[in-house]
Amino acid sequence: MDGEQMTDATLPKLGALVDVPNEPGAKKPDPIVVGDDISRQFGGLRAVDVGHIEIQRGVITALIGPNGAGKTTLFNLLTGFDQPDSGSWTFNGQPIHKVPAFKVARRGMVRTFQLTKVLSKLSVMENMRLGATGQMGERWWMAPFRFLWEGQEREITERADELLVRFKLDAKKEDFAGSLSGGQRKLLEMARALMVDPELIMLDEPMAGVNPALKQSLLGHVKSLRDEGRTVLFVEHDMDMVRDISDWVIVMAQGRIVAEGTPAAVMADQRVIDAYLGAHHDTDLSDLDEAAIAEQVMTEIQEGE
Amino acid sequence: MSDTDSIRAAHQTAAEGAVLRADNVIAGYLPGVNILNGADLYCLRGELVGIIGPNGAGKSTLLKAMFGLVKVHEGSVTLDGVDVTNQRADQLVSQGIGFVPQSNNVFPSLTIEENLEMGCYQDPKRFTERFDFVTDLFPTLGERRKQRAGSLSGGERQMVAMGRALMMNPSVLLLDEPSAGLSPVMQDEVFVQTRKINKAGVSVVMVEQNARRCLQICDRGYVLDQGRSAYTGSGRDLAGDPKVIELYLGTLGATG
Amino acid sequence: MDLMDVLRAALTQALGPNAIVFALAAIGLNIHFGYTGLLNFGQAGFMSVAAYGLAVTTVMADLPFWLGIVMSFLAPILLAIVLGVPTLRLRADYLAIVTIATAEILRLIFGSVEFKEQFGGSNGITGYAKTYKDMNPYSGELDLGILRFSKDDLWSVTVGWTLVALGCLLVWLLMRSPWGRVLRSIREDEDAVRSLGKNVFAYKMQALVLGGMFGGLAGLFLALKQASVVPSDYSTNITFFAYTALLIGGAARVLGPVVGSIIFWFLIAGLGSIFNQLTDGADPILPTWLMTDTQASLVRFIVTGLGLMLLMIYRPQGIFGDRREIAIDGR
Amino acid sequence: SDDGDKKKDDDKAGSDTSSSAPAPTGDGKLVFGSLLPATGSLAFLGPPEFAGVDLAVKDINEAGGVLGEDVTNVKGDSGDTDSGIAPAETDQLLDAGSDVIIGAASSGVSLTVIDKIMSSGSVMFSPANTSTAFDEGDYADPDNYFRTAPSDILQGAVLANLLVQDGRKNVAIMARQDAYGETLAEQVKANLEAQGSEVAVTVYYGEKAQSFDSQVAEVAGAGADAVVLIAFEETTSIIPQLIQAGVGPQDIPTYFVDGNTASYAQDASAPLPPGTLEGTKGTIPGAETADDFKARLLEVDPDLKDYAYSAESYDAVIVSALAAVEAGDDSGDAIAQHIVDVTGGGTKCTSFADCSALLADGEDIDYDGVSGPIELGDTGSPTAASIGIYEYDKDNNITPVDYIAGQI
Amino acid sequence: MGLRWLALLIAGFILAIPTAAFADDDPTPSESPSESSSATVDSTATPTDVTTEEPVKPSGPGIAVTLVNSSDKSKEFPKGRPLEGVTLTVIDSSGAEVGSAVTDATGLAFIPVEALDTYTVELDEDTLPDGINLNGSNQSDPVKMRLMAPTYVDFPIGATKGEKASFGDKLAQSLASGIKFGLIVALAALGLSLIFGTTGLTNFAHGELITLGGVLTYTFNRSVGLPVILAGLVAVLLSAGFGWAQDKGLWAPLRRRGTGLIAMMIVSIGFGLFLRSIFQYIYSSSTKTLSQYTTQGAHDFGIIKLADKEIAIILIATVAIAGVCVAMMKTRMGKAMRAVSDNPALAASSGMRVDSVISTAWVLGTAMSGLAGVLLAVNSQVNFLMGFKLLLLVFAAVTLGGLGTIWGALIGSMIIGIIVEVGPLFGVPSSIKEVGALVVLVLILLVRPQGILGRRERIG
Ligand SMILES: Nc1ncnc2c1ncn2[C@@H]1O[C@H](COP(=O)(O)OP(=O)(O)OP(=O)(O)O)[C@@H](O)[C@H]1O
Ligand SMILES: Nc1ncnc2c1ncn2[C@@H]1O[C@H](COP(=O)(O)OP(=O)(O)OP(=O)(O)O)[C@@H](O)[C@H]1O
Ligand SMILES: [Mg+2]
Ligand SMILES: [Mg+2]
Repeated sequence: MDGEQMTDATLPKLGALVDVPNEPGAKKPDPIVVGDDISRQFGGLRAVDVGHIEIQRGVITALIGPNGAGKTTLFNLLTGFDQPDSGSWTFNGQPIHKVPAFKVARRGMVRTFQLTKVLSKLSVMENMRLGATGQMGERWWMAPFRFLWEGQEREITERADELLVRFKLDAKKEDFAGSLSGGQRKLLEMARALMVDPELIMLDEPMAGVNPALKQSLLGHVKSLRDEGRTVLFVEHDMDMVRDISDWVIVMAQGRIVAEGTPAAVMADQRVIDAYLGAHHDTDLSDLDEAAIAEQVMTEIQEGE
Repeated sequence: MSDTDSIRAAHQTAAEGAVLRADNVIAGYLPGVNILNGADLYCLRGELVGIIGPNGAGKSTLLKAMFGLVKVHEGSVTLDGVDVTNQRADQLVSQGIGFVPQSNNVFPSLTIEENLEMGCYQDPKRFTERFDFVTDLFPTLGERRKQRAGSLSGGERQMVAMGRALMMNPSVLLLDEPSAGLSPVMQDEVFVQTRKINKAGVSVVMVEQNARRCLQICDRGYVLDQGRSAYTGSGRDLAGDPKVIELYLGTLGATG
Repeated sequence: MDLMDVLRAALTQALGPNAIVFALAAIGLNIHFGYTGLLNFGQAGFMSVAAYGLAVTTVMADLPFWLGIVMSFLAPILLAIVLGVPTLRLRADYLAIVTIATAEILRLIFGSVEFKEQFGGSNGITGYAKTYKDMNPYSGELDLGILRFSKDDLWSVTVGWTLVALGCLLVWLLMRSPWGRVLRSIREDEDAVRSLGKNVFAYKMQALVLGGMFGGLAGLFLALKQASVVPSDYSTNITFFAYTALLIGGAARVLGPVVGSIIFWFLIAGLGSIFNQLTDGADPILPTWLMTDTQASLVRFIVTGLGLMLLMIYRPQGIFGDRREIAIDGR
Repeated sequence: SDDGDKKKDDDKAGSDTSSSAPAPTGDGKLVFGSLLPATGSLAFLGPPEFAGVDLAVKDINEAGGVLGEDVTNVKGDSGDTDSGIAPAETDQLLDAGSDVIIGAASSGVSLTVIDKIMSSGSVMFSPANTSTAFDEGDYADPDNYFRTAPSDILQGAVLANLLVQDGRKNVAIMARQDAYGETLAEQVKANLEAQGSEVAVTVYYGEKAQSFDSQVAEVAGAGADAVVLIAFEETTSIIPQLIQAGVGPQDIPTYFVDGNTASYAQDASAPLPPGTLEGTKGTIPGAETADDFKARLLEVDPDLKDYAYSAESYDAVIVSALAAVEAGDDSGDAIAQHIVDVTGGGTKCTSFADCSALLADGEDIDYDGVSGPIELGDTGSPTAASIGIYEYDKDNNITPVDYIAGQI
Repeated sequence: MGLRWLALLIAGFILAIPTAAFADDDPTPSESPSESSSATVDSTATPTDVTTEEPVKPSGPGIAVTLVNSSDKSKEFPKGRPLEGVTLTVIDSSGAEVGSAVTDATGLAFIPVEALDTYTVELDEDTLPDGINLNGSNQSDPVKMRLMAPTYVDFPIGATKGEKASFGDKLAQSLASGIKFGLIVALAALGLSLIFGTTGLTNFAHGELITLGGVLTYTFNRSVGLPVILAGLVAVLLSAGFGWAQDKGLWAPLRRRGTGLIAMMIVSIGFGLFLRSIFQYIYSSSTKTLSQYTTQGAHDFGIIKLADKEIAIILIATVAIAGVCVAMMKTRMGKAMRAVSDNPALAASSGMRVDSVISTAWVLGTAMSGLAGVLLAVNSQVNFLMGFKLLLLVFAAVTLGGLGTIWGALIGSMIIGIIVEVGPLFGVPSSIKEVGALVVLVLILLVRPQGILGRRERIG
């Protein structure tokens, strides 16, 4: 799908997806990930129960769904951090459902964590450098000889510097990552994943807790990833962002995929609105009748007595 | 300089009689590195105050400083006119302040029920009554009451954290990004409920990155940057201020 | 009281073979715990297999000395692998208990009557160190007034400090490299490292083997300088003391373990000597109702225990450590 | 002290002659270092040993010292093998110019320092090592290691003989698993079997064992007609458990060894109820610790409760001093060459004053000490010794019944 | 807390009964001495007895043989009867005869020898009385003579072996010991687990807290003169006080400084060394005995034998453990402890006084360990290392069950206790019987890395 470059990067890149039906488990023309019958149970709870899933290559796919729908668990399964009760999936046509997590990442499928995992006692810069793959200095037999990896290290540092500027973390470069604020950790988590230079990047609520202004500027970066030919799969509860950058949306609820389609189509789906978006979601809460609230409060207080 | 001084003076006059106020707070985690550089904030009785600002501005630090979890080097925190600077958190709780931290806000090895129980630790008798209220709000929590919080999804945890705060009966509630990680419908629910609680007489100070929503419901907002309050005003004013939009709110979704 | 004697006793121990044994063991622990976060409380086990590797090969199997040396290098590697394959996925505190248990199992087996034929029972094994002694190039003792080594110790000290220096150099080279960075990251959060495509298990194993080899080196050196291998030398206490030395110096610092061991032995020997003098003789300086000479030798342990507590209270990062790193600790 | 008293890489010649003394290499001052247990699990053995050394030093100096100088005594703590402090303490003792190191008590500890001491040119003289390891392998050669305690071979023989004599046909042995317990248990077992008795079971317990239940159960289940308990101070834990299991000393005749044949009377440090041990027998190497010797020990250390190895310690010091007198030299190597000589063949004498007077007259002496006749063999260990047999009365005090001399 | 007092009362009662029954001045408590032993003890014909009457006590180097019938087959020669008139010959190593003798009325024959050498003794079977047979060779093993006194050689006549206990009996008995030991370990393990479960601290000084219970009991029993039960009570109380004091004096200041857990763990290593040395300083290194219950005999309950004090130990431990477990599960404090261990800052934010919760854990934990020490002291006397020796097993127990879980500590302890005691029956050398438990620990953790009751953490 590399040949297909959109001229206007801000427009959703429907291209190949234009013919794909808006239905759960829809077949895509050029899927990078294909999964079948993936299920994971915790005690009596079926957290993930996905019949068929395909992620199109080279586009931005959003995975949305209510809390506890199984999105993170699906991420865990796909990337080898958790073992499924059943199911198989492929990445680039190769089965990876029994492959350990680090090998999945090496093949180019990298994920971030919803509850951030920064390496507290390493500096922000070291966190970034760690992300880079194929470092010669990471092999023990080369490690003692600085001249072998010096050059590569310099390149990595340059790349990290660029990313840090973009994520507004450059001022914190030499600080311990453990001293970052909640939002900064999210940012570092994402920036570090980008250092891996992955083919498919899976972001688990990357923008939760990120300042809106910064969020906006980062969306441009995510889009440019797509334009470089990378695939992005992200979980997000911010519908503005989903609407703005995703080309395709998959909706999960209670472990299953319940809807799929273009952002506009999915968000118009009444079931999605009911279960996920809520009636108010496009209204200004300050417009809600204050009197109504007050009334409600009154009745509740009365009920309580 | 005189400009900021006069603003501060005006702020201080307005703060008279506030239920919770922080004056010129200087605080930090490590010796020699101050995160808050003279932050001011007040919250009148029954008011809902929102704080927004860039990442790393010191919003969480300000809440923690007011709640006695970060040491205040200079300045003062007063509750109902009484100086409570650097008081132990549990003492503040018994004086009626409730706090929901931004991260690590559940007890992972306790079940949901036990987590909520901890919410009314100082007043266990109210448990059943409040528990019903919270599970009404977040039905998932009721269904999974025996599940350990450590195995919950991100959003479910957030519900537990919020629920724990709702178990208390505080007169002042400090919320650090209560909506983060929640689905849109739940986010709205949290905002509406916060407003409701507030209407019922609880003063609320809330930090949010869902800035637009936050400014929509709050009576007054602060924009915190680099450890001090950069702008204050009513929610609507701030949401409309082009400077604030450019620097802190962005345009995404503004027109949608 | 002769302060000169005290100083000499303290210095000679601080720079002597005992400090070297601890320094080597603590360098290994530094790699395990300081850098990688592997809470290995079984360093004594690595020491014992190396020592027994040498002794069993040369004495029980009657093979050449050099083959014994080779064996004592291979044994800790083998132990690291055998121990690591199943246990490296354990959480830090579980790993601590399993390693203690393993070291104790080894020590008990080495000392048991049932395996006396193979390991010499609790008497241990002697009679393998001749080749090492014969290589001694020195013909006399070293006496600098405040420092005195016998001919044998002088040879051991030369060999030992050379090993320590080489070890430190290696650790320094490794830990400033990306490889060292991966280890330190694993210490912080394994899953994060895994998600970035690093084979956490392999790195942990490498760290376990490398640190275990230093432990083995400590055991080998102990066996050579002492010329006897006795199972009770390898009890958990020695691991505890090596940790003490490491933390005195400061974990995750290249020279931390070395400086820590020197200080540890300086204190132990110095205190021993002071209190010995205070209670010695027919009319001791300290009255006997307060302290007998038997009790005097306990005082250094009391003081060591106290000292360790005070050090951790007032300087939890050790001599070299970074205060900021400690402050980050999340709990 | 200075460095002149250590003769280095000089192969020792035969150790038997006292002829043509070479020029003295010592510094003229004979210094004893005692490397005995003050801390650790063997610390209970320390006090009598320290007292023995102190008393001997006192006697020597009262008799005019060695080579015209008073001898001195430096104390060190051997700890146990666990604490690992013995090597460091040894360094200190050597530093202090010790020509003879008295110690260590435990065979295990001795093994950790023997090479260090021998190669420093000092003498290592243990009052209490009973392991056979010191007569084997590397240490079989005449060298700088000596001991006054007879190796376990003799005690094993005496104890086994006592059992056979008492008509015990099926014996259970419970022993501490360490250098001491293992060898002694093996010796007893070998002798018992050779002499026609059977050994029902031999159980060992670890030095650090916390519970003895399973060992006791094994002894109780063996159907033995006698129990041999080879233990140190943990005896006070084991005996009650044996009683619980129905195989206490009053149920089945019990035999002790030198490690635990001590007083358990009400005024002892670890008393057992009166009557518990009545009739139990035990063996301790060494001739009778004469009452006046005990009295003199008490002068040195009034708190002394036990006397185990005090005589051996005393003799180790006296023998070394006599050897120095005979050599006319206080260096360790010189002393080592004369030690065997002063203990055998010649005019018998029994005190330092007498012996040194004889030596001054140019006579060859044969020192017989408080611990027995003391004839050291080529390996530096006693070739003859006597073992005392003791029996407990109803107050748990021991009284000697017999002394049996034997050759090793 | 209330439950423990109850436990102590019950136990005190139980201990008090046997005190009256077997006063300590009665040192022969065993009710049923085994057959074989009584035979030997009661035998009127033991050689030692006889020689005191007979003037012909052999002396000097030589071989002595005493022949006594141990078989009960023959009516004419009852068991224990000396055999007279049997000829014995001593042969030296070259095969030459040294001498021979005939047994006298006491069954004794003595053949003096000149040199201390190796000899063999031969019994002339023809001279044995009719109906009496040798159980084995009529020639002894070569005997190396070392003594300047008679060397005795024995020829077995009739059965010599006593009855061995059956495997089932042994198993039952070791199970009982294992349960008793396991319960003591469990008390200590619960104490450790409480402290770990509240503070996250792996307390390497915990062994000394056990010892503390023991040495305090000893002090109040021997030095102050209280009865053991009272002394034990005081010891538990003082242990609790010590727990409070050490938290206030050491751990609380460390927490206030924000000291990390690892640093605290090292502090505990130092603290342990410190306490251990202090104990040795004060109490010296010998094993001390309590004044009561030291030599209490056992009752025979069919397949197992237990002394009253053992029953009391089992009961007290069970009651105390049950009390603590219930309290931990049911009370607010129990949950507060887990909450504090999860997240102290959040616990404070919920209105808990973190310091007092932790303090409670220390008080309770140290008291439990102290109680373990008291029971251990009653069971196997007092030594300054008694707790330190137990520490590894306590750790193993806590880990095996799953760190920080109360039930886990309990289950782990029982497994450890039983394996330690039963292991030797299944081939674990008894000198290293702890190895069995440690190996099981390692094996179980391989299958369940989080311990038996531990839970896995969620990722992501
Ligand atoms: N280890 C576990 N043990 C028990 N239940 C679990 C575990 N992990 C996840 N669950 C449950 O599985 C369900 C799916 O969780 P998951 O984290 O995948 O949700 P999510 O879609 O990512 O939700 P959110 O948007 O809130 O992050 C949740 O209800 C959660 O409680
Ligand atoms: N534990 C800590 N130690 C040291 N510095 C810290 C610590 N926590 C936060 N900081 C620093 O303090 C500053 C403010 O952090 P704070 O958490 O208050 O930010 P915030 O405004 O809440 O940001 P966000 O919106 O991302 O949560 C940041 O620069 C951060 O790096
Ligand atoms: Mg999620
Ligand atoms: Mg924040």
